[in-house]
Amino acid sequence: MWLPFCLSGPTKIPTFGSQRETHPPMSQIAELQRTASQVRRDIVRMVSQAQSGHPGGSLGCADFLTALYFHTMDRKPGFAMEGKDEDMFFLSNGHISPVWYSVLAHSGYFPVSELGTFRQINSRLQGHPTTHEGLPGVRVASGSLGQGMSVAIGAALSKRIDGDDHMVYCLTGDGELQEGQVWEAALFAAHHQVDNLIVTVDRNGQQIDGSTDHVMSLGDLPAKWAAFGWDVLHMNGNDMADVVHVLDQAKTHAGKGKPVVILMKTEMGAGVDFMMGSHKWHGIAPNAEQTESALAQLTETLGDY
Amino acid sequence: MWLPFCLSGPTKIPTFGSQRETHPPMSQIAELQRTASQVRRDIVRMVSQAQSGHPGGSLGCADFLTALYFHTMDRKPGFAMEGKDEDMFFLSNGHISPVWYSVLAHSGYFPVSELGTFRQINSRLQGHPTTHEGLPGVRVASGSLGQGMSVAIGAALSKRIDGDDHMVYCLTGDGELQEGQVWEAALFAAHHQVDNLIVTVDRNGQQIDGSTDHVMSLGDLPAKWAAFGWDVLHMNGNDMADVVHVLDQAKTHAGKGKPVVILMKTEMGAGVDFMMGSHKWHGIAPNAEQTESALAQLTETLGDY
Amino acid sequence: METQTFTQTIFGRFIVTGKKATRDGFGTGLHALGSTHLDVVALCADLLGSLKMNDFVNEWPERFFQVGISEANMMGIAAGLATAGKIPYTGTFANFSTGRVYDQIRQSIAYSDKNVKICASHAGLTLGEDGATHQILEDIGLMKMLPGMTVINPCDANQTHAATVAIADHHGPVYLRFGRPNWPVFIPSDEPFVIGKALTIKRGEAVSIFATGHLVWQAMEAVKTLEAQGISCELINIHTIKPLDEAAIIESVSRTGCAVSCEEHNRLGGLGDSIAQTLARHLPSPQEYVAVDDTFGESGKPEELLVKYGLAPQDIVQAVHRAIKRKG
Amino acid sequence: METQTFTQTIFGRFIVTGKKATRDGFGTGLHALGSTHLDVVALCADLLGSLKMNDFVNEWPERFFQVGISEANMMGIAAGLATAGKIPYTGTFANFSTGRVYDQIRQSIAYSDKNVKICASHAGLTLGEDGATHQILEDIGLMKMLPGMTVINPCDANQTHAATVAIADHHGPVYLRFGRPNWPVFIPSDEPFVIGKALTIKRGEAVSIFATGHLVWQAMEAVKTLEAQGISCELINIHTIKPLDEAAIIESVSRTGCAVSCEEHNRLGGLGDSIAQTLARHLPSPQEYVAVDDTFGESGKPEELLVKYGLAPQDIVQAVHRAIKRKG
Ligand SMILES: Cc1ncc(C[n+]2csc(CCOP(=O)(O)OP(=O)(O)O)c2C)c(N)n1
Ligand SMILES: Cc1ncc(C[n+]2csc(CCOP(=O)(O)OP(=O)(O)O)c2C)c(N)n1
Ligand SMILES: [Mg+2]
Ligand SMILES: [Mg+2]
Repeated sequence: MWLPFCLSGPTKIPTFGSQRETHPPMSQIAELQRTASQVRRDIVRMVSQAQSGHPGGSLGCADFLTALYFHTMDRKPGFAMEGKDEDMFFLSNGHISPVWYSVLAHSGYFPVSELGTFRQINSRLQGHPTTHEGLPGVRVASGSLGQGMSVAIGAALSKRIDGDDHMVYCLTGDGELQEGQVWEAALFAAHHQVDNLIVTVDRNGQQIDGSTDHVMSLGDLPAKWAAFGWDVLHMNGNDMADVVHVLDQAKTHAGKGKPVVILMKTEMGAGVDFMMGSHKWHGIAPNAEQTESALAQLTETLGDY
Repeated sequence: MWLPFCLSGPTKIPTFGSQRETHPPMSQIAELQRTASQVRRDIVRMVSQAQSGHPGGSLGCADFLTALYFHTMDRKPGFAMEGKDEDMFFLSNGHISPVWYSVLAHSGYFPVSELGTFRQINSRLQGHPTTHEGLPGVRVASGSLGQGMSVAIGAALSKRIDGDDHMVYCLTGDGELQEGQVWEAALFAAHHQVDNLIVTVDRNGQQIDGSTDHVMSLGDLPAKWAAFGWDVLHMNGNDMADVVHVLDQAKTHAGKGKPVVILMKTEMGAGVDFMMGSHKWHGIAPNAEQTESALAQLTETLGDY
Repeated sequence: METQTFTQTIFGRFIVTGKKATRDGFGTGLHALGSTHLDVVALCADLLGSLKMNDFVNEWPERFFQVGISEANMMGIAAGLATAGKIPYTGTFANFSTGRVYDQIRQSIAYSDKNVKICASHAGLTLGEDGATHQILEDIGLMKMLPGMTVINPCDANQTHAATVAIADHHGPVYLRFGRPNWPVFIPSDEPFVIGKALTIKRGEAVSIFATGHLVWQAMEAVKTLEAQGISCELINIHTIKPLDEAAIIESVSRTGCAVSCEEHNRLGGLGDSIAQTLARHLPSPQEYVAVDDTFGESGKPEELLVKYGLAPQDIVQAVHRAIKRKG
Repeated sequence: METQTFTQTIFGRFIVTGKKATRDGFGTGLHALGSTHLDVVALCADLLGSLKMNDFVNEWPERFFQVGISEANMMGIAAGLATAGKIPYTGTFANFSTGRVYDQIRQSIAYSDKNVKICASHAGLTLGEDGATHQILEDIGLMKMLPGMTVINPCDANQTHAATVAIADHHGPVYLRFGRPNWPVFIPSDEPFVIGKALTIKRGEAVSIFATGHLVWQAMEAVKTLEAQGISCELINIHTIKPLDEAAIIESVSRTGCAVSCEEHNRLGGLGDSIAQTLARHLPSPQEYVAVDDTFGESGKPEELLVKYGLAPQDIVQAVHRAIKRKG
């Protein structure tokens, strides 16, 4: 069960129409959930070990990134920076690097054991993702917010020039939407009909100083994207079945002259009870006791790094 | 007669409801038109004399700025940077400095004769407006687009702190709305209920490289502002009666918890036949012959500088 | 203990009294201004806790504006508030206080001569684990190139507090740079902060060490070693990079004959280059740079990074040896 | 006529062949790349005509992207295009190519090592009447502080054309700076452009003049005067500010004993400071700056502004006299 997330303005229930796909089999969903559980353990352990990093948004996006890499994206073996003839993903809200690193490692881009180097000196797993140390899977640095969508658009344009019909995906935070560059990119993508691009917004309603409503309200967010000319979908980002379904759905919306945005309702800290329900765990590390408590809530499914 | 300007999406006819004011007497409109005619002459002569500058947007906004300074704004004699206990105006699209300089001079901020120094070395009338040379009437530099609305918001907040119930006005270009900072400011003003602010957009549909539709479409602009939480009004910026009317109207929309934006339809180059109908006269100066032809179309009403 | 005793002996009134982050000094300074300067207002771009602005915000909520994650807008709003007579203090990380908003500062604040105080935390490598996207090493250079901008980088929490307070009474735009980690506190809490006036930590004959920000402490550690080696060092704290105290620099180098500049900044464009220019124009002398060697930083603990990127006391010791060796 | 004859005699192969804007050289260079480099794509932020990009756009419309007035977005899109293997050339004014988008360039391009060519017109005072909001005098400094960035400021239309072409075959981010006004053309059209290799315009003994961009011509005019006064000048065109040809600078000053740097830029942070750093670290020597003295510009005609802000040939002549006088 999920509800479209809409802070104000009319509630839009997305209708999927004739192109609606059948849901993937439950076995696949369960498999993805198992992976996501391990990803969550990795996140907690990485941030705990480094005693710094951003567990809140990472946990919230664990289901989405797991589904994206293990179900949705058409990826080629190995890693080529240029991403020709495969789908590409750009993480704009770079602070949730832990979730991405875990998913990348489990996807085979680099050894899972390397997760233990997160945020330590001489590591390829920088606090915020970067190409600078040559970590496979990462195509651009992020961390300073608001830039990733523009980069994703560039990659999408390149695919268009090259006649490559693969997709480009991008994830942004919701607080991040307060950066004007996001709306520059939104205008551009609509004007240039960049319809091989699917942007997902992590609509957890939280940022550093409090809820987005409190800090700088995004108001009627679906209306904003619609007014900027985007095709707007909704997703419950912590319901794996819905994630898989809406991602499948989104692909069928591509190629129709409009860029696609998925407003993904998540819970910051999802999966760890004491990290949920507020903005507090945006960017702090759990102590030993908290780590233990968190891990007790997350089944080890693929083996800890 | 005027039509609300709406490039795409549903046409919204503004309804003025119970607070509708009566139109000002025709004599006042005629007086303002006379002033605007002189302002247009000044613009043409300044740009022609300097052989550089931006006549197109300046001519299009001549009626608006004339009405704003001679009808709408509550101004104090002299010039105080801080603008306490008076209305304040910020020009964000600084390239249309000629129209502002002319209106400022005729409003008494500095000698009309100084218009003859426009864009010349050692002048206070810089190519783009600035406080740097101490020109009375100007409160912040502009020219690099997209910044003025934020500054106007700051002034409006200050008035709120000080319990000063005067208004803050701001003019922006429409191409200028492609700058992300504008949407940062839009989000802020709605969130903080900056309702002592009236922003006008010069919706001439043109920018340097062509029409806004061609260069980077603004799509459904009323919907964008509405989705960002603003109270949206429409105006025919080249119909003095409508300008005066909608400016009066806008004031009655202030103080109601929402920032107010007026989408002002204008014609780039308005008043000079060969400068209208395209983007071509955004930023070039007329030669001697063209200057003569332009001036022949504009009655000298207050005496040339 | 040893350090303290030594410091007491050698550095006169500069005695280590504890450890505190420079941003804490900003937080207390801003809070102090709240009651003395009613025109001071504060803005923050979703980093209240990091900037230590909470005390001010809690006591004067009506003089605080949360702008969310929109730094460009914050700079414009600050300019507008200043236009109307307020003294706005903006708060965000150093990267987002400068590079992110350079054009906004340039036009709406510097060129417009607005009385805005741009207060920037988490400058340099010592922010640590967040890594290079956040570790700006160019901000001094960015801000010093703006005509009319005052650029200040205090060396400890006390000096940051004093600078935060002092700039309120200076009319004009100011860039105030400070950092994240706990750091030794050794400037007396009653030491007056004079904008543009270099602060001599210790007199000496063989070399002039000019240090700013966190590197002042590193230089003090280096001087301890050097003096033990019998090298008499002059150590000057250049807390104000602009306007630069050229007279103090020239006077010192005219006696010592060589210079070492120390900063948590790229070797290009920072304090070192300001000193090099001063010397090139007035007193050409050997100068050695202790600075990041034109590379990006990375994640790690502050102390580890200072070592890896050549900003440790030992690097200053070596730079001093090189500088002295190069003297005529 | 006289100038040309003189130039022919004194400056060897550097003969004035006419006047053309450096941006024209960019336009023709970009157009030439269109057919030789199929991965070259172009982006512009609503300034096509000013950037002289029309020939490229008309011939390869599918390789051009109009981004409207959103420079930050343009830099990000360019980074994305480069990621996927394209060689993007971005075009807007120098101010909006650098200060407006510093953080975007820093993170998405420089730190990410993207092969983006940031092409910037209307740099410096000589854009003229638009005034200070547009006349950036800090862009060299901004871009040179970014690790891995190549910074090029050619001196005439031919050199700009050659540089535009040359950077396509250099992997990595490049900042290419050029200007608005018509300007003497004196670099032979077949002169190879070697990134990072200073170009000696004239050998001499008494002083090393290092000039970049439009100031190379001003320096040539100055040298004419100085040689007539019997002063033997070495004139070196530093078209690449980063990586700096330190060897050429040191070699020259080691012979002449003093330096004069000439640039259409703030005195702080530009070419002069790069040279001062090089000399301070290797060969301390008297250096005089010909640069804008840390002020904003203003509206006016290019030539008037060059005189008012101290960038005229006469200013270089005086700087040379001062530098020579200061020699040991
Ligand atoms: C340009 C920029 N400004 C400020 C920051 C500091 N910062 C890091 S994360 C964050 C909050 C982001 O909110 P959101 O996008 O909602 O992510 P969430 O907290 O939900 O993970 C901020 C302000 C930054 N990284 N970049
Ligand atoms: C940040 C920035 N980018 C680019 C420019 C160059 N520029 C000046 S005016 C203009 C077009 C503005 O369009 P619009 O706002 O519609 O004004 P109009 O042409 O209608 O007067 C551009 C791109 C600028 N001044 N500032
Ligand atoms: Mg969030
Ligand atoms: Mg327009």
